[in-house]
Amino acid sequence: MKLVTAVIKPHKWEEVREALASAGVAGMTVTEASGYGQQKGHTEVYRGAEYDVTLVPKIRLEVVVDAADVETVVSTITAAAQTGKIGDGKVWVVPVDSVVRVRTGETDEAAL
Amino acid sequence: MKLVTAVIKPHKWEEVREALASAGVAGMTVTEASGYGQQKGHTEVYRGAEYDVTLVPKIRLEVVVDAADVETVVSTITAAAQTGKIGDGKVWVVPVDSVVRVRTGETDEAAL
Amino acid sequence: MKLVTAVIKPHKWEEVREALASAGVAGMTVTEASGYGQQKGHTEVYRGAEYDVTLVPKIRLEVVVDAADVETVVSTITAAAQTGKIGDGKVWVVPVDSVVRVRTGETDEAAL
Amino acid sequence: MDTGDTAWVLASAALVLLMTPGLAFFYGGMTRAKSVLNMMMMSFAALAIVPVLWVLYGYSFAFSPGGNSLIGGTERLGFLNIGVDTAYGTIPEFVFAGFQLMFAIITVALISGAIADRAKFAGWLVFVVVWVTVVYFPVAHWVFDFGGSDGEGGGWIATKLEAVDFAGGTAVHINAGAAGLALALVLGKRTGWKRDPMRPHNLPFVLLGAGLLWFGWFGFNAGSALGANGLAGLAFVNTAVATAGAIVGWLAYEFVKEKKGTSLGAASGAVAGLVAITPAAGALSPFGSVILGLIAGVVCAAAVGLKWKLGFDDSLDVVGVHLVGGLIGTILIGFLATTAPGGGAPVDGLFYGGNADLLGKQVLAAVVVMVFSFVLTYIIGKLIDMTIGFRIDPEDEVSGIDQVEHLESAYDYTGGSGGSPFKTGV
Amino acid sequence: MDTGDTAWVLASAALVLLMTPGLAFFYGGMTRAKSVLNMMMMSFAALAIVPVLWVLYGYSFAFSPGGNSLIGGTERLGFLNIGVDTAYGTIPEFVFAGFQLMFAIITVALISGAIADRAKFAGWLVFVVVWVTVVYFPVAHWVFDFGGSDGEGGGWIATKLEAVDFAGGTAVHINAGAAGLALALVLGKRTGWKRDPMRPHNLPFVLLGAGLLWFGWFGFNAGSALGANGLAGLAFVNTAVATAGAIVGWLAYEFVKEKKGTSLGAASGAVAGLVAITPAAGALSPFGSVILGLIAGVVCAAAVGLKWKLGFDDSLDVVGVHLVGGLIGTILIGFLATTAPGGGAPVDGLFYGGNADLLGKQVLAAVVVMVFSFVLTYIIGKLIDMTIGFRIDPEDEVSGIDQVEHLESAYDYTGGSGGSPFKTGV
Amino acid sequence: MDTGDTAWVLASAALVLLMTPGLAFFYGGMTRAKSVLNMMMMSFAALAIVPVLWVLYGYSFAFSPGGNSLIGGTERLGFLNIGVDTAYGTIPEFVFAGFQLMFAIITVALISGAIADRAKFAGWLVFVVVWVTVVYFPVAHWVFDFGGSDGEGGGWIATKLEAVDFAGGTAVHINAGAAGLALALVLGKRTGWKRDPMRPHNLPFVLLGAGLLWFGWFGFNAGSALGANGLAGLAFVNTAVATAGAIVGWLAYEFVKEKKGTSLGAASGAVAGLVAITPAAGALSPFGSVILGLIAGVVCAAAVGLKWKLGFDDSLDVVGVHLVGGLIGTILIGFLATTAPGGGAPVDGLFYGGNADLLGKQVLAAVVVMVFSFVLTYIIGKLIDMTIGFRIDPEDEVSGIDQVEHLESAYDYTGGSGGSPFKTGV
Ligand SMILES: Nc1ncnc2c1ncn2[C@@H]1O[C@H](COP(=O)(O)OP(=O)(O)O)[C@@H](O)[C@H]1O
Ligand SMILES: Nc1ncnc2c1ncn2[C@@H]1O[C@H](COP(=O)(O)OP(=O)(O)O)[C@@H](O)[C@H]1O
Ligand SMILES: Nc1ncnc2c1ncn2[C@@H]1O[C@H](COP(=O)(O)OP(=O)(O)O)[C@@H](O)[C@H]1O
Repeated sequence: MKLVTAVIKPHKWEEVREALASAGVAGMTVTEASGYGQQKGHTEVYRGAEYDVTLVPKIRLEVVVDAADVETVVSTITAAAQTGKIGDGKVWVVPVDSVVRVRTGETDEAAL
Repeated sequence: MKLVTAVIKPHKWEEVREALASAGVAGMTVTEASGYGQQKGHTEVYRGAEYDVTLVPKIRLEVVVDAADVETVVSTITAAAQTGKIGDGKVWVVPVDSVVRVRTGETDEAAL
Repeated sequence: MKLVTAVIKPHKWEEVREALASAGVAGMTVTEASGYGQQKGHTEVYRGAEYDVTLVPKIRLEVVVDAADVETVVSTITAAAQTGKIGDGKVWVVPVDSVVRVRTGETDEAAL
Repeated sequence: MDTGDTAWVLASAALVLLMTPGLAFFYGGMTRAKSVLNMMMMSFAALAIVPVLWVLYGYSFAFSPGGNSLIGGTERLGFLNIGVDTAYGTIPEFVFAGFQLMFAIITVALISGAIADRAKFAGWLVFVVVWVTVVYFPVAHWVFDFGGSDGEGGGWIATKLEAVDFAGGTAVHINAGAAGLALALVLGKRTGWKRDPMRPHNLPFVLLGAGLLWFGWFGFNAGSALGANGLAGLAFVNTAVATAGAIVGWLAYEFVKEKKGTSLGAASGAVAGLVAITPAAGALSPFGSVILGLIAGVVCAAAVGLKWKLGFDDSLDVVGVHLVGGLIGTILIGFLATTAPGGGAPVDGLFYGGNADLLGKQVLAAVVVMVFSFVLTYIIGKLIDMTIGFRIDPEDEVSGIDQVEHLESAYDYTGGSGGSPFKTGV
Repeated sequence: MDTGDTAWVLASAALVLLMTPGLAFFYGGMTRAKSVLNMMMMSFAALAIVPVLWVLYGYSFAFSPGGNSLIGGTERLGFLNIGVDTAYGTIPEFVFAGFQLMFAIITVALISGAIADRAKFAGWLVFVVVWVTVVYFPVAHWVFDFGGSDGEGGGWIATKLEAVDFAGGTAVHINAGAAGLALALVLGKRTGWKRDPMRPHNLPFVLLGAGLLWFGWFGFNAGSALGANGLAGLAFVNTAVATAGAIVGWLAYEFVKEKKGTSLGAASGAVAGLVAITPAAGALSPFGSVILGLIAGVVCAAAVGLKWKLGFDDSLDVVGVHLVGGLIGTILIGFLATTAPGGGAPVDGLFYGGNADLLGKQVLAAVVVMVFSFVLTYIIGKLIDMTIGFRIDPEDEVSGIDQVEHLESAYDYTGGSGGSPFKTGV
Repeated sequence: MDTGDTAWVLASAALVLLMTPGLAFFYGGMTRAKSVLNMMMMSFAALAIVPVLWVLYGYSFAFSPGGNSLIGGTERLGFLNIGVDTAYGTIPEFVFAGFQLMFAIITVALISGAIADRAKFAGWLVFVVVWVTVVYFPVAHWVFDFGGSDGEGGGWIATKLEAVDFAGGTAVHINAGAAGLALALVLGKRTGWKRDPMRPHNLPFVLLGAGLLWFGWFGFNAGSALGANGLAGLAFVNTAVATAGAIVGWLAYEFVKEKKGTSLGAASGAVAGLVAITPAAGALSPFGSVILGLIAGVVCAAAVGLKWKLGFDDSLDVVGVHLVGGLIGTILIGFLATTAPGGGAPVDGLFYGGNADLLGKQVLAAVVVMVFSFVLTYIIGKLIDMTIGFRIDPEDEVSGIDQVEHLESAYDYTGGSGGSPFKTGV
């Protein structure tokens, strides 16, 4: 089992979701996040005081998948989230020891 | 050391927290999240335009625990968060190399 | 590759970001989180009904780094986030199998 | 007709209209984020339904000549027989009818706070129609219709009993408060009551609501002089200072108990003071109004805790604020009324050397309206519950009534995630 | 001069001023969180620019004596030749000029809803200056200037055609609605239209806006009687009951289609009713106003769907609510006008046994204003687009117009993260 | 007594009451989310305390006959000796007393913006009591009490110096602005000032506040004519157009510096214009008012930057907007006053061919009020700080003053997590 975490641009979320659904991924967990990186933020001004807002809004997805599906999932996300502009985000993969479905207590593959 | 991540229904958070406290878990980190899965969302209507809202609100917990306690922690969460209805959530476990307590610099078991 | 996750006090975020930048960390992902631990929350009162708010606001950082840099990154965060008071937070490290930069498809070290 | 009097009552009527959206914010801010729209929609339903009924028959049954001391006549059905030249005292009757309409709207809207988060919207719509017809229009006639020049055709409280109710302590607040209690009992407690946290989701909204209510209440009270004169001025000042006194009272109560004062307490104190001064605004001196306000603030602050002890889920404290506040105001008139400033007090109250006559009348008016409203509301509520159902599914309460009853979410601060491409229903 | 009349028109002018911030919330709540400030700023730009032009030349071209039936004279340029003793009917001319100023402000602000999220702010500033000058001031003269005692120098709709437009169904709503359509066509669709979810980010704000608009609209309509009298009272009551009727109508339409009623529907219905009753407020009976409101509610609820079919992105439904609502109100006068309450209807409409004369006039006034406004607005919009540009970059639309055009974010609930130490620009 | 005059002053008093909740939003939106309730509570504390003191002694010391040019008499202590028939000019004295009460409330509330996020609430409560007693009531007497028919018993600025202050440029704005500066110095800078981002947490609230303030300000300024007449009309128009001019001015300043205009700038410009026109509303022509507004907008936009240079944490720019704006308005009267429209200007200002006499009087009034207020406020602040303490713990500032001083959080959008089962304190 692997955990794929992807940080993407917010307006790409819908496309990524559809692409993953087509690729057979039935579930995921989404959090709002802010990204810091090469993509620069913007400047805000409040009564003459300027703020450099360094963070840019991102969507963070977590998908637990069977180890065999990691390649597909990662490349599906990458393809769907790409705009080619700085700030498209990252996808990383982490090993998972076990998964449980809370409703049934099923574990591992059966839990997905 | 292991990291247990649980995605649960929001109104179960309080019960889960209490169950974990009884099981001796003294700390955790909580984020608001949205879930996508078998549990279906709802339809919203704005001036005749219908939206399918596919995401449902979830609470996401992270607990770093001693490897020996993983079983207990996972089953405690699973038990407390269960309603038996679709959408109860998932719990997954990931290996952890090391932990530090920022305040003291203590590491690993001592950091929890 | 390793994933360093840090949970810190919100008003320390700016200092941590600067310290990491000085240490050569060019990117990270940030989420708002709530912490539960030894740091106690506060009591709120609404028309005579008292609530114990057990959660305290935290900032949660994720930084994927080269395995060789883990030590530096963890100690940089720890140093910058420390106030010496309860609730300063935790930093934990998890192994990462692979990373992709969405924009280019570059992987691993090149993706950071 | 006097243009100055007309100008002030027109302005007052607009002010009272604003109170209902103000109430929507006062109440809406106190609910959880998942039910704020439903709470606000209960107020907007009152704004939508009551004016239509008012034109059809409401105004007539409340105020038309030709009725008796229990109910108005039929001459004004459909708003017939009123022209731009028809006068009501020194103002056009259209202006009076518009002003009084706003009282009917806000009274029924006030009740909704007792049943936050759990009432079927269709049930509420039916309730508004029935309640305002069966309970409000008659009671408004009793209290606000002073009849012809000899009181002929006027309501029994106004013209027979001659209790003092300047702007609606009985007809509006005791009435709505008792109805709120009845409905809270009919619908039962919210799922998770006393277990789940049910904190206000937006306290600035509560303060906004309190501010708009206070502002509008000057129309409610000072407008009830039905003219731009010294009595309106007295009512205006009393409305300002009693409200201030009640905030002081409520916060003082909190300081004693919690060592701190809350913003919800300040907002609640303001409303408690406004409620209490409503019947008394023309009958007290400003100094007496401050005293009345202080008492209302302290007593209502204590009274909102009763529901925890007695175990009824009057969610947003309609009982503790409106019923209790209305009773305080109505009854304290018996003590604090004074003829000194030359306002509307017919005799001095007990504290100013008067006798207990006035007090007796005040208590009687209060009790009759309270019992009448409670009993009828309970029956109406039960009938709705037994027929079309008045309460939503507990699951829907947990996921949020807004989604289920209005197909909406109040907030979307992300603006990007969470919704899929829409399909238009057209 | 009459102090009572003056008092009411002063109060009314203040009420109408409040409508524009109210509109900012009505519209702002409907946008996504990333563009709420820009939406509100379009209203505030109207509040900033129009009064300055009003002093310089706007009031004069709209209302100064010495003009003809198409445009006012020049005597009032720079607000010259008005003193505190100059009268306009029974009120000081300063009061009349202040009251009418507010109409100019809100009319141009109304248009902004059609072009949410995508208009360059500099383009909007230019548009406000040009549009109010070239389109609004003349049309206001046509409709609102009744000229001297013999109608001399008055506008053609007011004094020649003698169509009934009590408070601005043509000059304000048809005018703004047609202009909104033109601008929506000039600017084109939002990036992601029909693909991305574009849900309202804050529905309580929409309800607040609707509440403030309703409140202010009493000044708009009942103030248009220009006095505190029975006609003002009739207009007041009609404004209350038609609005209520329209909420009922809109929610009924939703209940039929979706089995539920939405809060956005209630707010929209209220505004649709207010729009429709605007021209008719003095010419209908309260009963007729309820009917008018019901029709406006249902028809506008259906009309907001048209844009999906016809494919123009009138983002916040200026066409469906203001153009359609304005047409309904203006034209239904031909059917529902009645001289019975003694209001402003010169003759009875078709339903009250009148002939079709009035209907013809109403249609003519509506069509001329609509076409005039649409054509000129389209030209103005195109010119702005071809010169300084009227539309922002698509990338900026995605990241949010507030950041790009105003260097601000509307909300920061975290208060800790996300901003780096500021450097003051001083 | 005139009913029309009475109607307008009643409406105006209600409008001015609304300004304080409006201010709570204007200020509250600018704070961080963790301190919005405290900011709003400072306004509500003024709403609670000042009316009570007004009844007890405030009105008397400000306006009672029997005083001298520095302080009012004692006849009105406890609001005694006023009845519904007591007149003040053409209106009931109760109406005048209610109207003036609202000025006292808003003036002290204005000060709170200087000490956002860090003042002990108990300290603020004491401050309100002492400051309004020692500073405001006397200054109000100086400026607003014109005494008997021969000026006997009136305040020195009103009756001896005869400087022009139509609605309170000195008594309200310079007074509050100087006090704000003093308190900002007493309390010191916020923890993290110039280091942490302290962005407004809710700019729509700021715009709402600005809208409500503008609306209410028509009561403030046009109501200060104390009648419904041409002077009120002039003040109304000037209030509208100067404010518009100031928004234009502030945004123009931003466009020059940042190439964009911000919504905080628009809201701030509106308030700056309202402040500046306050003393001048009856003494300028509309054209002069536009000029005044433009100047106020530009100068205040520059002035809010001063605090960064000079290093005092006047958190929400009470100095930059109210002190500077008040000075601009008060002093420019010496240049721009004109007797042409027949308003309240006793003589022409320098630009209209007058001499420098008036200018001298304006400067003197401004300086005396500024110094008096600054010195006394500083002393009061220091005394509070040295006794019960005026500043909260730095740790509490970081975690948020709302939690610590009010035991509340302003927002809870999740509604599910974060709170444990409540225990009722009853
Ligand atoms: N080392 C990292 N660890 C975790 N997240 C990162 C890291 N670097 C970048 N990110 C995330 O990826 C996003 C995009 O990175 P950025 O450097 O801006 O552009 P790109 O990936 O196109 O080179 C960032 O906003 C941040 O959320
Ligand atoms: N593969 C997955 N990876 C990560 N989170 C998942 C995954 N599948 C489901 N989830 C999370 O678990 C929640 C519940 O899943 P769902 O399929 O709706 O019901 P159930 O777990 O009861 O079968 C989802 O809302 C989502 O947050
Ligand atoms: N076992 C844990 N797993 C994950 N996060 C934890 C754990 N324990 C504590 N935390 C996080 O660390 C934060 C600080 O912990 P706390 O016990 O309050 O103080 P300290 O770390 O100074 O001892 C908590 O608020 C929580 O977010």
